[in-house]
Amino acid sequence: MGETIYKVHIEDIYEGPMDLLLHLIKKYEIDIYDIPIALITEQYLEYIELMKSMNIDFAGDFIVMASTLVQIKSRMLLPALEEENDDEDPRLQIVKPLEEYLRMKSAAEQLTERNLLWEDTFVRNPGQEDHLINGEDEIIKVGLFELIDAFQKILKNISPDSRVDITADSISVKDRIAQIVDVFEASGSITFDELFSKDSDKGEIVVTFLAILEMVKLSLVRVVQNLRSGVIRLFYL
Amino acid sequence: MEDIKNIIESFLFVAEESLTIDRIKSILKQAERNEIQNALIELSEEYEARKGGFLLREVAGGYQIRTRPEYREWIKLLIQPKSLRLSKAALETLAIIAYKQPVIRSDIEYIRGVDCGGILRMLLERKLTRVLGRKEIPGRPLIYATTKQFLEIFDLKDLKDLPTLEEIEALESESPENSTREASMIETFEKGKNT
Amino acid sequence: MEDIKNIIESFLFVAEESLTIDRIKSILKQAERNEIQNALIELSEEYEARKGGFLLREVAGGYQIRTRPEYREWIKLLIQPKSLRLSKAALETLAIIAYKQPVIRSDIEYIRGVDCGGILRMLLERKLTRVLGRKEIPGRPLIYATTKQFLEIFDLKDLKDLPTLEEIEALESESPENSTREASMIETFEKGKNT
Repeated sequence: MGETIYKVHIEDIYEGPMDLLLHLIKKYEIDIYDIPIALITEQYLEYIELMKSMNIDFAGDFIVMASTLVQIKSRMLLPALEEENDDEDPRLQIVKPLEEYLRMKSAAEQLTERNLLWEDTFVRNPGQEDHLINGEDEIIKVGLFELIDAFQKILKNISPDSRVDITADSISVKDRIAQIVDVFEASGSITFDELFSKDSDKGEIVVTFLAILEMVKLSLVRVVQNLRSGVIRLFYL
Repeated sequence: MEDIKNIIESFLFVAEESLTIDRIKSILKQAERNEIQNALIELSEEYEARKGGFLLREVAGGYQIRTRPEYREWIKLLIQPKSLRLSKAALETLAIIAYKQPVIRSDIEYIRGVDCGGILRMLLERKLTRVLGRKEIPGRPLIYATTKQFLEIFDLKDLKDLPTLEEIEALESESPENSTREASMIETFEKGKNT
Repeated sequence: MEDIKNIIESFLFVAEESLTIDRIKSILKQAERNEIQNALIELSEEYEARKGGFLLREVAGGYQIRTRPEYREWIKLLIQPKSLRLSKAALETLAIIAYKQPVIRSDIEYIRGVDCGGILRMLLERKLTRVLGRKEIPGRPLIYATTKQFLEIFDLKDLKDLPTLEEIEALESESPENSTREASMIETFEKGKNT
């Protein structure tokens, strides 16, 4: 077997030496105010060794903590050497920070249990800056010229060469209006192009167009254009 | 002013931040502070009574209308919120700054036992913390504190509103989902040790 | 769904734009269209009954919570500078676009009698107007129209809702406090008519 290719970062497992210490304390159900320092130190060092052997990368902070533990352990073994610190338990050096760390951890947890803004609760966001314009279904009222433009396009499509003969009205404008109203009554609205689809010759196209103009004038229809698709649609009022 | 409650309500609807009584008073000059206060209390009670989609919260020294937490899942379907998503490490660091402020980096790192440079930068960028200045000690380190946005996001009236720190006696009180994670870690290590 | 009204209210509260029934239905899939409609009607009636600081408006094809217009002077004091401070020239230009759309720059400038390049750009940036395309005439000028945001800001259901010139004239004689905004609109329209 070759060298292991995995390099695990200790941060993926423990936040830091304090977390490892807490883990050990929990595991052995230790009272943090009466830490069996020899056991904890031994266990801590064992984990460090294990991490090394498993090729887990860890920060120097872990080593610092290890030496602190070793130091405390040795001071526990030689109690009377330091006159001034006579009555102070050397373990306080680790207990105090542990206490503090635990307090902060539980504070952090309590913070996340609150109703977090943008997570649990929301406020109005009246800011217009990041207001996306959303014009998909925007429609506008279409004026006479747009209608004529649209009409010209239709004429172009249908007969490229011959001229429009205005006089040819085999069907009267009035009749055509009646027919269109029938279509409206069935469907409510119709696109401009659809209105012309059935017309075969230019004469009929012109009549249809005049009929539409007349209907607009009489306010029988509302002509709108979808700004996105450009489609002109007529609504029967 | 008879409309005061309605005017304040309309303010609460358009304001981008929580509104302080002082801010309201600066506009409704004729109103007394306690009139404003009463109107806010009345509004809050009304929202409680009708139990609609929103409520009035006292946050970051002011008042803000917020949606009821029970509709969070629905609202998230409507809008893509700028999510908080803070790692456990970032939250711990933030908690230390919140409780210990004004605080310098070495104090934070002493408590957490690890380097916090990256996290501190991220918290600043997200405007959860700010730099108050430099401490006049060797190295002149930056002094950190939390922001108004921190209060807003964590639904806090002010810094005094931070949950009181619990006295630590038993470790079992840690949340269960952490223990499951740690439990599996232990297993991993136990396995590792036995081989 | 018993909470539907509250959920919709929370939606209306957080939404940045007006909400259509379709949009609501796309999230509350189990709800019937008419259930949603009824909830909206109920909310609207509730807001009317309590006569608070806000109301429900049908705007730009959807629904939106809006502050009551009677408080707008107060609200202006609250939000002051950054809001929609349009110059008289900009308002005139906007009015021309609104009534004459789709319209090209030379038509606008013909009516106003001055160059409008800067104002047109500003209106585009503020998303009050948009470019529909180019007119197929020599020079292929841009065609301008108003946006959905324009409708929302001026509280119009759709373009049909724009006051007719006659209505504006009537307004002029009636309400003096409206004058500042509308007066310049009227001037604009008078000019437009006379050309």
